[in-house]
Amino acid sequence: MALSREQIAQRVAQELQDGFYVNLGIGIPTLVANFVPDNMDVMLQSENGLLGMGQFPTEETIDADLINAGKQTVTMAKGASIFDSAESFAMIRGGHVDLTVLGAFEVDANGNIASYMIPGKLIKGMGGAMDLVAGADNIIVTMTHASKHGVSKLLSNCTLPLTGKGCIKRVLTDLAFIEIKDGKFHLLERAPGVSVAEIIKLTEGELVIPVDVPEMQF
Amino acid sequence: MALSREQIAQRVAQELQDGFYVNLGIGIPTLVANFVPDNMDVMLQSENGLLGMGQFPTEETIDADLINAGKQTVTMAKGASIFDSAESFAMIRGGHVDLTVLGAFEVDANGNIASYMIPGKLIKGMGGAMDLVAGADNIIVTMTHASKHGVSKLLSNCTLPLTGKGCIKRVLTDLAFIEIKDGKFHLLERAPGVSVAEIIKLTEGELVIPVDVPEMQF
Amino acid sequence: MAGFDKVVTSYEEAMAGLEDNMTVIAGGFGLCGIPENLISEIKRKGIKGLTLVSNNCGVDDFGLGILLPNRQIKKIVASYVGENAEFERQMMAGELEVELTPQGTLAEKMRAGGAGIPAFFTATGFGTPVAEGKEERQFNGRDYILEESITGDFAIVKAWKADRYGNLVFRKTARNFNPLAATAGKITVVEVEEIVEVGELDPDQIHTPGIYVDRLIQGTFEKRIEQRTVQPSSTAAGE
Amino acid sequence: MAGFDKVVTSYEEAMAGLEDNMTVIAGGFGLCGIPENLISEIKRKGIKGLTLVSNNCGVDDFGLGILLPNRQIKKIVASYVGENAEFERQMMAGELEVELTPQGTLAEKMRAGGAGIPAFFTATGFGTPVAEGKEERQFNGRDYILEESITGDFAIVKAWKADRYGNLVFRKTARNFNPLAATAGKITVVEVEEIVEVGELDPDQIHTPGIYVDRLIQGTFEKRIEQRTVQPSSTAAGE
Repeated sequence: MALSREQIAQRVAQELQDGFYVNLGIGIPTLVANFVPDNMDVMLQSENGLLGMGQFPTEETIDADLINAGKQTVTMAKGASIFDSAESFAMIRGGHVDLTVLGAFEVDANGNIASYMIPGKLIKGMGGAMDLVAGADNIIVTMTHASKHGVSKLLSNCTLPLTGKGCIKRVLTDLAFIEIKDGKFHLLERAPGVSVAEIIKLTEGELVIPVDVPEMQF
Repeated sequence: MALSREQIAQRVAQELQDGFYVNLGIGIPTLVANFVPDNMDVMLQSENGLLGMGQFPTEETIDADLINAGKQTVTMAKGASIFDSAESFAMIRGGHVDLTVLGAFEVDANGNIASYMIPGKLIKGMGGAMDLVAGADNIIVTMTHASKHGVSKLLSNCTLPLTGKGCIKRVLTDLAFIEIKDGKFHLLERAPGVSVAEIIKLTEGELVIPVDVPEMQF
Repeated sequence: MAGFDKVVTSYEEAMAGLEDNMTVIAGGFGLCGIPENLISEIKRKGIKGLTLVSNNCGVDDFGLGILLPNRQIKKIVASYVGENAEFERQMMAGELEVELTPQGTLAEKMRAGGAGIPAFFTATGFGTPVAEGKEERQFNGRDYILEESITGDFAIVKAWKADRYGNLVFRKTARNFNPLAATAGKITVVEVEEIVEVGELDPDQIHTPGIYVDRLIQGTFEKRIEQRTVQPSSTAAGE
Repeated sequence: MAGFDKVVTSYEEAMAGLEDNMTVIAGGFGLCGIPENLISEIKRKGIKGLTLVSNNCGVDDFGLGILLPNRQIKKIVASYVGENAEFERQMMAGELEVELTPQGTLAEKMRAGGAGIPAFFTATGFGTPVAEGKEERQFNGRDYILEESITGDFAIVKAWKADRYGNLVFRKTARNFNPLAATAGKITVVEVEEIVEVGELDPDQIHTPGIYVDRLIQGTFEKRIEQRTVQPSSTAAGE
């Protein structure tokens, strides 16, 4: 069965390591913070200028001067630091963030990503997404494998305007965990109960399938 | 008579304005701080990362962590701020310093300056001088008009490697205050008791002499 | 000390000299750390044809959004816009020019503008619509594009505390673009919650040295929250 | 919390992995704010063929100068050198390569290296020997040259205080190049006067976030003064 949003976040969280500085995008990526394994510490970077993002505040501790990149009120974790936007993106662009998790509309077999703009629809802007995909070595894209109408989001070539070129190496969808290498999608794992045939059907780009495709473990 | 080092500094100090942020080079420029007019406030920028340099410390207040760009122990004036070297040169390069005063070996009629290197002699480096001359709009160069052997330092073309190109507009020597404009030196003032003839003799570059050349007032 | 005293006592004085068709760089991220009252003064003055450089454009009735109804903004350079209906209408109708710029590139453009760096290379935006018309170049086998810096006729900034010399301290994530905007204005105007005497701020802990600040005014702030997210008090106890 | 605890307890551990022919970026200006003990450890290890990036090269018997007698330095990138005799001898004899770089350009190169900016334009050095071999370009009628960024295999940094996560605070002008160096090392090693518990430093007042720091050690420092200038105690009274 296709993974729920929570399960996608849970699988991504398995890629965390103790001591990782992590930037989580809006949506499913945000949920990853709820699945950080016990006895493991990660620090969340929020690109508006906060390293060490904590939980949401209570009504009593809410502070208009303390928000995350999604403009939500947050708190600071112990050991947090605050900095300006240039420093924040120096951190991101300079490759100092260990893992970036973000959503996308489409990803293609060359590692291109489209995530910010659908021509003809209202364009709200890329925010920090272009900087994040250009700056990070270690990115996981989370998204549904295909649209509700069964149109694949893992393409041979992105159809929408790109957020970044050749920068995506790993994609976790509701159906599969996939690596992008040598211009091809490589199937690493499948969601529990999802068949390889189903994944093949919903992957438009070239898909390399190993002899054994293990189910994800939770 | 030719100006003393102190008199050069004193004349430069007349160009100060209340509220000026000023960077003073090593040597004669440093002395300018001693002649800031009463009822006028200037803040001294030291390019190693201090805005608001104070006097030298006493034996009791000396602090190895607080030095100026000449590596001398200093103090902080009231309202001082500390920053890193990139921020310090952002200030300088971005044109935020109101007046820069520095020494030179040679200046030419095109506003070129040579101040850091004499080929064949030990090269110690340009320090912040190249950044200062490139970044400031308002620079006064202080130097002796000619060498001890009577060789002019105000040339049609610098002979030494340049510190900066086309960036010097005003020079104060022990003999004259000179503006550089349209590829020529323009004599503005002469030192008390120094004749125009003497200045002509010791100026190799083209010198424009107005009908009246006032003596400097102290 | 008069020479370094940046304090002005009215918003009219604070924004004196702002004229039609000027470029204004504004600090703030969303509604956090925005120079609320300086924006209101721009609205009051009725200045038109402005080019605004700001990460966002406020909401319908707060922040830079309040400059939309009277069509005061000609163009906005931002990374994320469209949190309000009037903005959308003007953009769709071609009445408002929008130059989308990646957030980190926008921050770096402001910093570069203030620092006398006319242009820099960045990987951000390579191969995307942002790269159109820009020089591309490889360094060490990676692709980059050339981005030019931004300066403004005015920069409007919100800080937390300042001394009279304009030395600034920001508070929490209200810092964001403010220190960068402060460096990039020909005239930089700062409004703060509190002005302290010179000497009260620790020189080691000043975020923006007063050299960047031209005018300083103390204001009162609504500090509206855009996405109020809270957890119940009880679950937070174990944090 | 182990994952973010950057503290190591020996200088050997602090500089583990440093090998011959590596590039080391060092903080400090003159002898102020230099990582004294990390430099001593490099001397002790006997590493050779180093490329050093530092504003200065110390004096004969202190700072980076102590790496000269055993010919540990192959090349130095600096803005001002030659405060010591052995340096002069090696440079004149062609045993030591010196790449003179304007101070502000050097600072910006380090910052750019840490910030993923491969190159930037600056007016500094245009028309001078520094511009040789570099691209020249006009922006808005002014001349600039293109300068490339610097990164190092190691960065060695001296801060005042740190928490165990590597959040750093610098003191007075000992800050100088240190925060920039900290961003530009593949491995950044920091020595400090005091390590405090996590949570003791005000998040608004951290100069270098711990994300840039790989190893942290507490040391004791000589803090030698290069130009000891004082005024008599009496004249200072009226200050």
